[in-house]
Amino acid sequence: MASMTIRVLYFARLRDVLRTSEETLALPEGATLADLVALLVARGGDWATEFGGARVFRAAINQDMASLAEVIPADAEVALFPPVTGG
Amino acid sequence: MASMTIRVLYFARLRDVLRTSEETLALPEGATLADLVALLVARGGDWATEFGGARVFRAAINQDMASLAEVIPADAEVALFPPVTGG
Amino acid sequence: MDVTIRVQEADFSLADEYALLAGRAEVGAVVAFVGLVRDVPGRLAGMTLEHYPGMTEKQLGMIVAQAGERWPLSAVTVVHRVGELKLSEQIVLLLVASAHRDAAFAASQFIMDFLKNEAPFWKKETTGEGAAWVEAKDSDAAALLRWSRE
Amino acid sequence: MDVTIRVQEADFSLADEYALLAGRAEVGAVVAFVGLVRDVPGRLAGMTLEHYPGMTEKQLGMIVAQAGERWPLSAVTVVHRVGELKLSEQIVLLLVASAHRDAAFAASQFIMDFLKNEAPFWKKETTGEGAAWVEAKDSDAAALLRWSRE
Repeated sequence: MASMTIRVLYFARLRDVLRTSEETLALPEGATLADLVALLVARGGDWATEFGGARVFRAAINQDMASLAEVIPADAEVALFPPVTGG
Repeated sequence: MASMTIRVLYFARLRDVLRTSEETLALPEGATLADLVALLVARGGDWATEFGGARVFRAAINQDMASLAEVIPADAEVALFPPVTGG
Repeated sequence: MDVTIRVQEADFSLADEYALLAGRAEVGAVVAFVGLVRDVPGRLAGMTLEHYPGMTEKQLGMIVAQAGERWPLSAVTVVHRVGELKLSEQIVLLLVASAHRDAAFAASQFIMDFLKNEAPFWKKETTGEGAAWVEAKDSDAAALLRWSRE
Repeated sequence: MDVTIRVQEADFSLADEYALLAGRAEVGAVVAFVGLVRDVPGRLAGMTLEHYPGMTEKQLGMIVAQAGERWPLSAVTVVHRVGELKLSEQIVLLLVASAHRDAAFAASQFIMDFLKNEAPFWKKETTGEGAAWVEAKDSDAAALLRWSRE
């Protein structure tokens, strides 16, 4: 299957815990947010803790809020972050 | 029955139509707002038109909104006016 | 709860009244409402606002006190103008300061709904054809129903 | 509908932003909301606000556009600060101008409810014991339910 490249951004508490603000990943074309999350959980450690189901997080694809079932387009900007607390 | 004196104030459209902003009236002690209104309706003409039931008006006794069943205290300041339109 | 209530012919300054409320450490939310003389397209020249001196201040004080019993409020300011007002002029200012956003919004709407129904102000509109007293709207009275407790 | 959306480190002026909205002939009501850094008694030293540049402006624009579809609005201004904020400093300003009071109030609460849930801002509080990210409140998510259409 052809692969695509995406950027993944981390914000706020997630960026602090994971000590990562941005990375570039290769995913199979047609991959969903759930597939990306499974890949991150497989890293173990804090990644498994944060994305394995014990903690709540939010995701955006190309700067729109997105659910786990959504397919990630090629060259997408995906962001993972804690529930927002502005206002 | 002993009588008491009250002041009656008229505001806004009612004052314009009745050409009266204030008057002093004698009423029997224990009179209600409904009694006062009956006295005004008995004057006929615009008084009957305004207070006879065809038009909506509001009343206050000593600067609190009041219903027709309320007893008017001696020396009260009674006000009669159209529904309010501030804000 | 600090309460300021004024009825005046002079215009008011949202900025000045806001500055008096917003600096308190416990205030997390300020909601402001300003009512203005709105043009009914091309029709309105201005309006005159009459009130019942004494009762106005008393009613506004009671309405604000009731709001203070229902929600945790730090400060409330109500300024209502009377006299001659031109198009786009400010009519009424309400400021509600609270620790909490929901309380500030709810109290603001409560105060405006009761002001519209129980504060003795009357508007007379001036148009090209003359002057006419504004009729009260049924929707204003209906708005009070949302505040009735079960 | 005129829309102004800004994310900035600098403070904002309620008076300046209000002056830009209130002079239009069709505006009868302006509702303003200001959120401030509230002291949790004696505990808070200040906070830092982080955001997701680009997405923030996009989300705020979508929220305001949705409000404009639901209510007749003349103008909406949203200014949200980021960076370091001290006690009692202003965080967010919302101004909604409409012909009608109820529309201005409803749209203001709608925009704030969605901003609280969908605009990517995060607060980190500084206290005597250090800094900690603020946890989102369930009540903020629950507030969205009141806007769901049947």
